[in-house]
Amino acid sequence: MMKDIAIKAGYTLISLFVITNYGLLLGGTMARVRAKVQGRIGQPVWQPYIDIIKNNVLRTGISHGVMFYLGPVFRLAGGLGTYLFIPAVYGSLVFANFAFSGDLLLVMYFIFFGQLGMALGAGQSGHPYSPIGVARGLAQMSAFEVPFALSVIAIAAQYQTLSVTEFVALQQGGILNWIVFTNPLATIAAMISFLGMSMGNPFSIVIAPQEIPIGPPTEMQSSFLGMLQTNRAIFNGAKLVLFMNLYFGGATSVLSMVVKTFLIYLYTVIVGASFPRFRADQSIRFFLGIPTLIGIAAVVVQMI
Amino acid sequence: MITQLLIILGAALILVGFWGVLTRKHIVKIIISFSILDTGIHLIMVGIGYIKDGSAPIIDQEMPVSRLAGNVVDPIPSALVLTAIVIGVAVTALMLSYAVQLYTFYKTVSIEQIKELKW
Amino acid sequence: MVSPLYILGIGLGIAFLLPLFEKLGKKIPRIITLITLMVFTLIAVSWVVMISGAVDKFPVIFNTIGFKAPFAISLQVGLIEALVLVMINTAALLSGLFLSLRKDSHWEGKQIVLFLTLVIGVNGLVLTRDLFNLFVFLEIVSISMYALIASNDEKHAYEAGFKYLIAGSIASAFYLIGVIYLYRFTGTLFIDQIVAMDLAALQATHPGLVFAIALIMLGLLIELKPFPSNGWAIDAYEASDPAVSAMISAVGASGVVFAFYKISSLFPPEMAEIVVASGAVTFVFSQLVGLRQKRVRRMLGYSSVGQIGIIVMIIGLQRILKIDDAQMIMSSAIILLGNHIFSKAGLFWLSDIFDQEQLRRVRRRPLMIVLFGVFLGSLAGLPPFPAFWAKWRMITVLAESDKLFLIIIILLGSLFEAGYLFRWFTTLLRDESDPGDIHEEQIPEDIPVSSSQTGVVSSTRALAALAENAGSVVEELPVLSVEDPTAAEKRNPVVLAVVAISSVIVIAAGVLLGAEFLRASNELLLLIPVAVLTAGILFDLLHLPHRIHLILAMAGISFYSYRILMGLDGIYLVFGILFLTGSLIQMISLYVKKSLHFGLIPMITALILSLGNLLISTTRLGFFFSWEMMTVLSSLLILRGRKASGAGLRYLLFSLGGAYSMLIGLMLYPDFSLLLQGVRDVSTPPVLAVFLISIGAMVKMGSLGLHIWLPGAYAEAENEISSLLSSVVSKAGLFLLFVTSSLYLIPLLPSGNIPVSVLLGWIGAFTALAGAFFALFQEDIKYTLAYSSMGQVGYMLLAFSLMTHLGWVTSLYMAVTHLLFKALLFLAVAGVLYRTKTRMMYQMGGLIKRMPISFITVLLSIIALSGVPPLTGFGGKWLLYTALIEKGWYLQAGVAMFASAIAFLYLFRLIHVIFLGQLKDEHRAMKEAPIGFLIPQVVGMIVIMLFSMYPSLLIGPLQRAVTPFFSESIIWEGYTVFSTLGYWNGNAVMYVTIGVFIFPLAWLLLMQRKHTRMVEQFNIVFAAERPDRPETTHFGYNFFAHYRRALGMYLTPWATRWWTGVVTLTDSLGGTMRRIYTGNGQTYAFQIILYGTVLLLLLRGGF
Amino acid sequence: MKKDEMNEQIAQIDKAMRLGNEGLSDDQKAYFCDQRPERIDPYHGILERFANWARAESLWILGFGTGCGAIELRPLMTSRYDMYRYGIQPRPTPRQAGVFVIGGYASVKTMKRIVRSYEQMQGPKFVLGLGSCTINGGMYWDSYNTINRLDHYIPVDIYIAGCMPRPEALLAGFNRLKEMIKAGQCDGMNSYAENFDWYKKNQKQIIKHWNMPDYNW
Amino acid sequence: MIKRIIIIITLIGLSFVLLPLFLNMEDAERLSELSQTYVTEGAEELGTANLVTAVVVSYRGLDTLGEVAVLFAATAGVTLLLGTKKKGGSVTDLLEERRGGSELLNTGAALLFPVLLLFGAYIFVHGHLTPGGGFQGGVVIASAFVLLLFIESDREFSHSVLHSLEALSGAAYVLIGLIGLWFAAGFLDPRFLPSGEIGRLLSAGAIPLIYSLIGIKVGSELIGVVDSLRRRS
Repeated sequence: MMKDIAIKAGYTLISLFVITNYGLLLGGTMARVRAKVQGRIGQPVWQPYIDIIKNNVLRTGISHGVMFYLGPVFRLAGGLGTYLFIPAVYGSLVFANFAFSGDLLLVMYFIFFGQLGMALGAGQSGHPYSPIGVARGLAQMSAFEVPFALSVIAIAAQYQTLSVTEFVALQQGGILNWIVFTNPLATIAAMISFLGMSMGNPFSIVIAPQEIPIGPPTEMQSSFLGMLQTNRAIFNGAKLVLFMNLYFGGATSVLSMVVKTFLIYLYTVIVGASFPRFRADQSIRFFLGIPTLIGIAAVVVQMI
Repeated sequence: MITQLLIILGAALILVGFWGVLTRKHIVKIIISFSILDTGIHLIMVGIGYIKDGSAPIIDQEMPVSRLAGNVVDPIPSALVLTAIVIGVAVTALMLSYAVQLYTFYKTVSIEQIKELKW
Repeated sequence: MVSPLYILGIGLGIAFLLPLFEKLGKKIPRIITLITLMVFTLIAVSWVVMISGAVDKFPVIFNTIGFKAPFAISLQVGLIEALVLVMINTAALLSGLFLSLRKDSHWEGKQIVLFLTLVIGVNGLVLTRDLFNLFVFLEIVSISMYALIASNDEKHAYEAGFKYLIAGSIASAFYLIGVIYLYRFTGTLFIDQIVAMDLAALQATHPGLVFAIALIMLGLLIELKPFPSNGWAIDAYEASDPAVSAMISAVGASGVVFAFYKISSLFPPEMAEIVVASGAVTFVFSQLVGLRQKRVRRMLGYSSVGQIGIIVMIIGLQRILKIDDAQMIMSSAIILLGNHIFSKAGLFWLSDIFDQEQLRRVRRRPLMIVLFGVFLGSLAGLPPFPAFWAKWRMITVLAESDKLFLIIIILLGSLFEAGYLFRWFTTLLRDESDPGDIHEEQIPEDIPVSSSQTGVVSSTRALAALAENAGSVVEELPVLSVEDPTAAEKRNPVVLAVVAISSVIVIAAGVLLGAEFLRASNELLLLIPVAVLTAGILFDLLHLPHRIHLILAMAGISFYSYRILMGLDGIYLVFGILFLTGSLIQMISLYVKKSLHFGLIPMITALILSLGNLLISTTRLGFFFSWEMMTVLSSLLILRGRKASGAGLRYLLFSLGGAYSMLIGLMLYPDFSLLLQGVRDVSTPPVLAVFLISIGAMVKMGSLGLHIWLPGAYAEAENEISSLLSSVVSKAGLFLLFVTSSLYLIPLLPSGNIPVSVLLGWIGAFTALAGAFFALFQEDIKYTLAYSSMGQVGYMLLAFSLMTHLGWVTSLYMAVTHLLFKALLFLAVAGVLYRTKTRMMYQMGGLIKRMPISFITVLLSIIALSGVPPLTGFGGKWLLYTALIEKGWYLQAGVAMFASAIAFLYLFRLIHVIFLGQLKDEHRAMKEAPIGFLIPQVVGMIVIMLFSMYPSLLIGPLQRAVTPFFSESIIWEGYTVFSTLGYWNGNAVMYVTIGVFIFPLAWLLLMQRKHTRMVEQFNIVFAAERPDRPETTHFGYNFFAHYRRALGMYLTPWATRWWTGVVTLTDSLGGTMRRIYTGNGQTYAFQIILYGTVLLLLLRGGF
Repeated sequence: MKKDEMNEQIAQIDKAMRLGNEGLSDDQKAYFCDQRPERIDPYHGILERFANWARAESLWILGFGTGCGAIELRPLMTSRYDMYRYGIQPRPTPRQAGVFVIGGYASVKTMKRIVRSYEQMQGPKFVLGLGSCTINGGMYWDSYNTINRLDHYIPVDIYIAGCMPRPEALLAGFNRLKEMIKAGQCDGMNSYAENFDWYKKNQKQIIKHWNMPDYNW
Repeated sequence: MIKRIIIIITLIGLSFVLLPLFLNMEDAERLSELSQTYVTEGAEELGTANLVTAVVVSYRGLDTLGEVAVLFAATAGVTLLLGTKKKGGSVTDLLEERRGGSELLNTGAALLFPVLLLFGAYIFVHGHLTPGGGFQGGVVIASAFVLLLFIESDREFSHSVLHSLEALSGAAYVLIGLIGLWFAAGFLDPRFLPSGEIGRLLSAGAIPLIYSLIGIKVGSELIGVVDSLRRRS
């Protein structure tokens, strides 16, 4: 029993280590990609590491209270948890994580865990811009949840399961088994909401850097900020893995995971680099418009 | 025949009474109309009590007890009409008192101007 | 046995002698009259006692002169006569007492004489069996009334009296003509003899016979004030001295009603039908017109007319129905009559006391409130008052004879009546600061908001015209802004005692009747709430200390719960725990209150017990009784709120409407009692019944479209009560759905296989969404919570309507967990409100440092409520979506997911705006909430954590409760629950969450161990400036402004507008209707004649 | 008894560590933290060197243009100069920034903001004086409304002379700053804490309406 | 005008409906069973010559008691309405001044007054023998007093006398009724006194007594009514 737990803990650490580094490098790479799009050289690929280290070794820090202190913890816990409830690589013991604790619904709702904690931490800072950012973020979130939820319902209806592992298993055996091909409507809806989820342009109003200086984390600094940056990498990785699992056949090896998630992320970066920013109400209306209709169409297709 | 006559007469008086109640504006005229109405009713009552060729149900030399049956009118309607008349008088008295009071308060005898209570 | 002739003889003798007695002393006539009335009452009581000992020996006929009946006038005493006389004479005695005891009483001389002749006349009306003698007594009664109206020496009294005279004269003319012709046709005036004749055969020889009877009927009917020819009567009620109005309404009208009953045995069936129609029309339209009325006495007049109308209707009905039914329904008429006599008299008296004391409000006068409540409740037919039982019996009989339309008429009229009566009540109860309606959304002066941004979803805006009217009901009474000390001098407790006797009679009669009705089904236990309420109110009146009372009450409820829960199982047990245990824990918070809160504990206790009674009732009557008790008590509790008059009224009306709708449904589907016992598929119910029952349930649950009572009621009630209502009482609707579940499987449309439950499911889904959306834009915290409850209950409805094992487990699971979260939230918020004294969220802020425990409670509950893992709320969401997808309700699942995302938004706002952000100056010295609030919170949190760690603790029993109905759909493997779609291991999730939480926390503690400085609230970067005021730095107002900009236009309060429209329409209909009351006596005369003509024409079958 | 004495001592020390915040009215004092800034010792040895490397390679500028020179900061973000490749990037809030670029002359008006922003940055923090004005007032040296020597008010790590200095000069300045950081020469944060009273006195001479706490945490 | 037409239509409708009552009402050929009994046995049972009186006072005695009560209540009502302490003020000041009676009237009235009193008393005392009775007699007596008022409109009648007469006669009537209940067959049974020989003044049991009491009562009540109306005007 103890041995099992120890092995599981070991596997978890490996899995987390891989996803953290992958997430950070992915972030750095994508910054490079963005720079290339803009005709620059851009920051070093490892710049995220340096930033995190720097933030963690700052000498001072300020705290606005317990929730402020715990906010980043919640956030990171949310990121880690989300990742840990998703099987990252199909068939791999190491990367199976804690997928046995719950299915897709758990993952979808666990995303809120971190967001709530962060929002609370930001709230306690007492800075008015933090809640403004949070309000925008939450509003946008509630809007992009709709097409995503519909998409998930559609594929759950299609495959009669909610287990992520099961989804991946059902998509094995050829590229045409991927949900992106078996259920393109659901995939489109989900991929549009993924843009919102990754909060890049055009859905970056949450952190509008000058209007409400960076939004929720306005008051975050030092280790708090470092933790948020770490989470960003992990959480990003988790989301990518989730979408990969749901729509793009999952991964049977770390390599295929890297390739697939890279491509998915690239898609958001390219979209982000090409579009200006929506206002909060505009993005709400956007998500509740066409993407939702696509989602409904995906569901309706399953009903008939 | 007499019954029919009395009833028609009574009905006519009733209608006249109703007509007066419904169209006269003057309170006292309305009260008089009620009296006419009452009279009509009483006539009908008396008419209904009539028995062909009957006389008053009073025993005297001409009408000994043995002859009573079949030769006198019905005493019951007579009794009833007696009561009805008295009641009519009582109501009329009360109405008149009301008329007096209404006049002192409203300074009018027109029923159309006494309508402060409504809805 | 005392001869009834003594009543008439001695009574008249004393009446004749009264003027002489007056010469002996001013007060002597009063005393003698009162003694006489008491003797009358005692005689009547002695009859009742004798008759109930030997029913079969009665009725007894008493002859005058010494000749047998047709030859001399005779009187009859039977049970019904004796009962009616007991009621009438008691009411007369009380009236006499009232008249002589009230302040500045001028009851003397001719008034007493006329009072006595009136009573004697009514006694004669009841007793006599001779048609012409009836006329004489009718005239005694009428003339006494004509004259008594004038005893109020005002011009309006004379006007009214004269109109009354005109109408009465026409009526007696009709009657007299009828009598004489009847004599002509039958040769007798003795009613029994005429009844014994073969009237149909007689009709053949005398074609006028039916018209003779019709004229008699008409004469009496007009005296009974049928709509629309009753303006004169209402004028009289309004203008005369209230005590006289009480006599006219209670005593006079009752006598005539009885006379009408007596001659009703002459009616041929078609005439009886006309009478039924006339009564029904009178009942409904009088109440409708009453809705618009603002002058209290006139309003009571409309009510009287309506009440008499329903009795007239019954009198007509008993001629039509089968003999057994006729007796049943007649008994309900007698009950209604008694109910009317005592309550209406009581109300007239109270209105007089109001005038005397120049009162406007009764909020600080507990006894007055109780009296008002009793009388209004009994008039409106609320349980446990006699009228409730009477109406129940009536409706049962009507349902058995398939007279659905009449049932609807009765209930509609009752609803109208409850509407205006309780509008009056709420106005009286209203606090000085209460604007009548729910108050408007407040816009802070320091935050500029363009007008287009506010009010879009303010459901408080367009609210019902009812509440609007509530503001003006008593404006015409003397204005006395605050009850000033001189008012105390004007008080006259002796008079109140007289009124109180009347109310005691009503209550006692109600309880006795209840016992009678419930004994049949062995459900006497259901009367416990009434007993508890009465005892509790008495305790309160005697100033029993609050806390002792509370402890007593809680001990009582615990004992009751123990007894009840032992006998329950399955779903019943789940709801039992929900209702009883849930409430009991919340009652702890009442401990915070120190001083006496009049009526609070009795009503809460009774409410909880009524909820419990829902579970153990086995018949329709028992269930409906408990349901109504619950409704009434909860609306009374809401009314305790300082600004709750509008909300309470709306709640009451909606609940009553729902209850009535449910009642009709139950009547349409007599197998209900079997449903309650868990037997399914008894017979196919009519679709209408299904709809009506579900409407009853959905009103209680505040489903979309029927929800507009909800926000105000939950928000404006006192905090503890809001908590109880939203977390416990709203589940009563769910309970109703569960016990009637098999109904919802029938097809929605005659052809087709879509069951009704699909419709319910959609309603549930959209309720969830709408509730969340409405909650999103509220500034008032209690409104937020109220709408939140609405949304959550919507989920339960959705899950219930799935009609699958998983769906039901979900629904129950959500019911239990919602009880926990919502109770915690409301309690925590109650603590906050208790300290901050404001309900506007943006006026709070930064309270986390002042109220950390409350913060933790709110945090836990919002995590749970929004369904975020690892807490137990996620279980509900997981079950819900799994169940929905399993069933194939994909779009509903989408709606539910959207709703849950929105819920997350308002919940965050709730916690943020209250507890985070900037602390306001005025809250700087604030303390944590009182311990009484905290104890239930801590208990609740422990339970939440327990269920989160071990979901099987909760799901397991629920699963077992549902298993008898459906086959199992989820299985357990260790801590993991498997559905056909997915799985969830609450235990593992908890551990993983703790793990991933501890890891960064340790990291942070390690890295930040150095110089992390705790700073104060203004130590924020503020574009290189410093914040000026906490108010301007706290982002709380119009928090989701962008959401409003994006979707606000879809949030138009359609439901509110619709219901406002309904109310306005009804109101203006009433307004138009009452235009017929022109005030012109001549027009009234014309109306009477026209009415008579029309009735006669109808009888003739047209021209 | 002993415990009381100890408590008293602690209270006294605590009081000494607190600032007067005389600029604030009594009811406003509770809004602000009144702690005095303290000197915080660096790590030792390789740890500090590693930390300094990281600090140098990740320079986050406070994007607060205090003067006309700020215009020269913008080109650094463009493709032509691309400061990102040096690990330099702008941050919108002082909480997250490490480098404060004083963009030219500091007027009396902006001085207050500069002080506030500087104090709100987390240490170690660096100040880069841009243009001659920050050194001696430049062409505004005798203006009634500008201050002449920036380092009388906050510790400055490096000046870039010129009016205005070109972006290339800025880049050079940044690179020089990096080197200095790596060498552990930039400890303005501690010197500000150590000479806090002196700096405060100077600041208050300039800023007459001092409506904020003495140290803006 | 429209109003009148509607009224006419309504009244026509009413009479139309009630035509079966008004038309084809032939004279009855014989008495109803009930009246037949009254007529054939009334005289024997009660000893009254006037059978209407038999019906009024005994067979339907309760009606008569009620009738007395009606009149009594009406009198009380009139007194209540037109009593002295009223808010509305007097009508007198609104009317033109009244003149006194003419010489002819004065003399005639003075002559007639005692005759009328006597006549009234005669009528009610002989109620059981001849047409007429208590009510008629009472009215005649009252008319005598009305005549007095014609002469002298300010004449005061003693209210206490009127009230006492009214009250005592009423009470005595009821007492007689009760005596009937106690000592004879039933309430208002006049047969506790010997019925005597038909046609004699002292016959028909207590009927003459009852009628006398009624006469006194009605007379004093009507005087009271007229007096009240006069006082207000």
